[in-house]
Amino acid sequence: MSGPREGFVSAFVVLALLLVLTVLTVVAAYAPIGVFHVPVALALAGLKSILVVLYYMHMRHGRSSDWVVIGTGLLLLAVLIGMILSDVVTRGWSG
Amino acid sequence: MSHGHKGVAPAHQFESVEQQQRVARFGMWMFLISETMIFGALFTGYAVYWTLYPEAFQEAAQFLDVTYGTVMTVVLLVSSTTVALAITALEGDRRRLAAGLFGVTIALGLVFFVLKIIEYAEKIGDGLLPTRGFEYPGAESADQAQVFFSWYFVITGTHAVHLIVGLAAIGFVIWPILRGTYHAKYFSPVEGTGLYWHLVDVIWIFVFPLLYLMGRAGGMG
Amino acid sequence: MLPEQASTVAADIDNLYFYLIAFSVVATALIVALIIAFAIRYRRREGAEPAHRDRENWKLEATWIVVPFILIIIAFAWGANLFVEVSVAPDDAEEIHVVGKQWMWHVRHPNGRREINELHVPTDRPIRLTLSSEDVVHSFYVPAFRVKQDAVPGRFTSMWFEATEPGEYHLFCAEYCGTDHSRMIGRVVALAPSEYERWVEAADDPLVSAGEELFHDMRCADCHTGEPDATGPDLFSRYGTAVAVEGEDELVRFDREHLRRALLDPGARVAEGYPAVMPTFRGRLSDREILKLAAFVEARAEDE
Amino acid sequence: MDDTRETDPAEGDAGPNYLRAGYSIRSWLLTTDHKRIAILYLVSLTVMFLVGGAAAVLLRLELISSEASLVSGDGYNKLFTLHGVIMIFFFLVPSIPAVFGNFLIPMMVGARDMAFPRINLASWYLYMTGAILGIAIIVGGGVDTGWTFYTPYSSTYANTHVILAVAGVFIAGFSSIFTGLNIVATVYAMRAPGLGWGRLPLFVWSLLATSLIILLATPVLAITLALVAVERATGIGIFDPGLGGDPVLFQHLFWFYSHPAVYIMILPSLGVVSEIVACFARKRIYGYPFMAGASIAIAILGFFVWGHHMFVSGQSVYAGIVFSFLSFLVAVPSAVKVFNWIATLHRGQISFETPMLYAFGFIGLFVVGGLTGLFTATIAVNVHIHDTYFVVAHFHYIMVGGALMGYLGALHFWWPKIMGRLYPERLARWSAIFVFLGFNLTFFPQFLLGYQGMPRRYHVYPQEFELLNVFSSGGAIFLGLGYLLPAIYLTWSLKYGRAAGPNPWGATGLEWTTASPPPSENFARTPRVTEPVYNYTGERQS
Repeated sequence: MSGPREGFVSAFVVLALLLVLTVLTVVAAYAPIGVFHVPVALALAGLKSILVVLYYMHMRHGRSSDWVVIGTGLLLLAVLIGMILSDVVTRGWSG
Repeated sequence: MSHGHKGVAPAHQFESVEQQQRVARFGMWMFLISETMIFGALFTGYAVYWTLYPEAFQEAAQFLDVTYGTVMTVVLLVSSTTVALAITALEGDRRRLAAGLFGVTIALGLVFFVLKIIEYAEKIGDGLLPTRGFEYPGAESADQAQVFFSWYFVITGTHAVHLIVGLAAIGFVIWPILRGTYHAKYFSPVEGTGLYWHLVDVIWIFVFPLLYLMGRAGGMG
Repeated sequence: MLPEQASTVAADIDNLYFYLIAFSVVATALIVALIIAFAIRYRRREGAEPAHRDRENWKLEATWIVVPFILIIIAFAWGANLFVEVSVAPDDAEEIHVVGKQWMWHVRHPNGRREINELHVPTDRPIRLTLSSEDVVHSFYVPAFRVKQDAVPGRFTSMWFEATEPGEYHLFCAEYCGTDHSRMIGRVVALAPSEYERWVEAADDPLVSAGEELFHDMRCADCHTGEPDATGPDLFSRYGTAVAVEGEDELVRFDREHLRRALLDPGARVAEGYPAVMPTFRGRLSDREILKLAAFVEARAEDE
Repeated sequence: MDDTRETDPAEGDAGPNYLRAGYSIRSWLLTTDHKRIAILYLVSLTVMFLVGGAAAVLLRLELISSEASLVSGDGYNKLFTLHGVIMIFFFLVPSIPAVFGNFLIPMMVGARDMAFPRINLASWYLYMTGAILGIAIIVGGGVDTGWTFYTPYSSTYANTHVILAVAGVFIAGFSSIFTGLNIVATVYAMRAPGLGWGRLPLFVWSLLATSLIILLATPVLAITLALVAVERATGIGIFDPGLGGDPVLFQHLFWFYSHPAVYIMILPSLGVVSEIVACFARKRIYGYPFMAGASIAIAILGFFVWGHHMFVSGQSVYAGIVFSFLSFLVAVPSAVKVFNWIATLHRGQISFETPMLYAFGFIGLFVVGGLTGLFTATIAVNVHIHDTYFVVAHFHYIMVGGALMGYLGALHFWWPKIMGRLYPERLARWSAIFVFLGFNLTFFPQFLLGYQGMPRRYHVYPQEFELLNVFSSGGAIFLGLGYLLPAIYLTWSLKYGRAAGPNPWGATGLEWTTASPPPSENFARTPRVTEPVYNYTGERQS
């Protein structure tokens, strides 16, 4: 490895963005947006995570093999949450 | 970038240091994904009970303190930044700066941990520890609210355990950095430690809105 | 090799089972025949030429992907279709409540009649069971009906069946539930509709059913099994008769008083030919409870 | 290759090898050599297998009679729990990955060691900690929840050593995560020059697929069991409905691991059989890309089907039907495997050494296990056979008929490589046949029992089931003896077996190009791969 992958300045810029997004998250929680609270909260959290992963965890320069690991993990995470919830949600549907 | 380090030899099973660092990073990512599945299971359980008991959960979530949650979030975000800065410093072979930044990280982690303890103590003092002495003002949904607090303690508790492991790991790399064991040419264990700390941060990024901020505007989906 | 087919769905499920068996037998025979044929035909011989490498053929691969896929989709669709029928009770089904508890089944009929480890049902009428559990997960299983459903604590689950043949069928707990899981068994008695009406109307003395519950709770049947080689004598056949007691020449009449003394002071009168191993129930049973037990034994003795 | 006693102990193994790298206990317990760690695993797994097997024999002896005869109800429950926990978590899950994966993966990819040798050793210590906890439970009075630890029985009602048991499983879980991580990292980054993905032996592919499951499913089991322990220890409500919880959630999380865990057990065996069939048919495995793809497909699909363990659990009807459909899909890559093996036999040069007999046995039992899997996937039939002996028979065909036959096949195939000695071939062939027959006699009657309605985990049962149970128990005694034979002759061969030489079977693959037993650094110099995989027909080099 030759030289830093990220500069000092970019770390502070990312921090600023993260803090702004945190404020947005709090504001959104109190905003009258009805059923959209959970999707909005998840979207903002997802955005923050992407910033951390790309810049702080250096995945901006990541190898495709590392992305395969992350992608497979997220896929299976979706399977776990999605399929269990699909049972819980549909339990009441039959007599 | 090497300032007079002796030649860096890879471990016996590797052909080069380059390969060794690449493998270490890859292995660390696999471990992090494993860790993520642990929290995935916890969030699944939490989501299932939200689906089963939406009103009770929404009511119970109001007992969490947004101020604590927000402050802890900011503390962790800053601590993640100091880790990122420390890695940048180490890549530039500024080892004292790196060690110092890791020191700041530890301090911030401890602040988070102390806040967590204070928060727990308050909850327990209010009778919200979800075990035999559970006292909850909303009487008719007390059982379901108890489940909410079970998951609150389990999720934040598991997160806290990871935080402690992360703090210990950082503590273990500071001295080798100063001593020069890790440097710009070879710092895989430091990078792994940093990645781990970032994961602790990412998990909290989800914990914060999903626990502390639910149902604040009244009426949620 | 099949259990009796005693419900409306039993034959349908067996037919699907036969389809799967036929499919499996053909597939296994094909595979085994090919392996044996190749093993003989292509066994290694001295001095033979090296083996050929077969040219790979995606059409062949596609064949053994697509053909099994189609055959199993038939099984899936058939099974799913039947499952909907098995899961969704007809609207006119009669509802009976069943509660599982370590280690017995409590049944309550619509008119309030209760049973333990037995379920009387009429034939030719759909019955919907609403299941729950007082402690751990149990599973209500009647092999002759080909139906099974877990009883989950904290929830109601339901199952339905329609018995077709009068008779007695096994009732098992199929979900492991602790020490006496394998003794959490009973019987389902299917009665012709007219007989069922008579049965369900028969007076149900609350004293008797309370006594039956005690009989289970105190685990009397662990020793008084009614089998010839049991540790304790059969109570129901002996009740009301004169029985022989160790060390006494006179026969003793087995009545409520004898039962009471046997419970409180079991060592005093030990039934002849049986070991003196019965523990005392002094302090564990109140007088009123002994009365309930006696009522149950008496009622059962009359039945037999 | 006949068994022979004209042995020359010195022949062929004069050079230094990993077994001679040190004789002290310390040199074994602190080793980071993947081959020595494999041996540590082999020894400890054998001990656990004997413990779990002894429990199985006791269970079958008890079931000869429909009455309680040998043990009490509680005793029986503790025995089947012990049998399940030990065989699954302390034998089958680690078996092939930890022993043969450890020994062979670095050799097959031409590396000097695993990517993370110290983590590899740590993994064995974690395994031993879990195993010792397991043994401690036996000494301390047992646990009676069944290996499935269903709540609320495990979290509230059982009064046995549940917390110790889940702690043991939890720790063993991290041991397998470390092993899986090591395998993937080694294959990913340490392949010898010229060894592209298309040249990897199928055993390597199958272990990659296995590791994928281990890495993503094991953590879910670990945290779920930890929650059971927390609920039990502190009384906070997580799964217990008495405290507001949902026991079906536990079942979801449990089977999210425990169904894929079946593929953790079977996939490595599929890889082993591919190696053996290629070697003894002297042909490249037919449809190599499909075989590699099928392993990965089984691993991925395996994550989508756990709900078929819960068709009658109170899961929604819709979820049940979706899970049923997805469960059927697993049959497709499994069928691809079987047909490609058969196509490999076609125009091969087949010989019948012991490993090949195990491979044939595996294919037969795997076919029966797989086809009866269709019965359990068929949702309406499942309602009847769920939690009966049909299911017991089905999963034993897969996990014992399949996984264990693969393990024994691997043991016989690579024993000469690992120890440098040949075992008595004729005796080994007879015991392979003996195991196959004993297995079928034990477990085939259980299919019949199950469809007749005999529930599993029954200590006493109605008289009408007795005859078939007697057959099954008789078979179990055969099977038990059949498993002891290899233990005896393999041990014998350590001292008296003929020296094997580097490649006794004439197999391809990098592990056969070095001495037997291999030197500590595996290869004298890093090998360079210039041939396609399974190049038994001597194709032109590319």
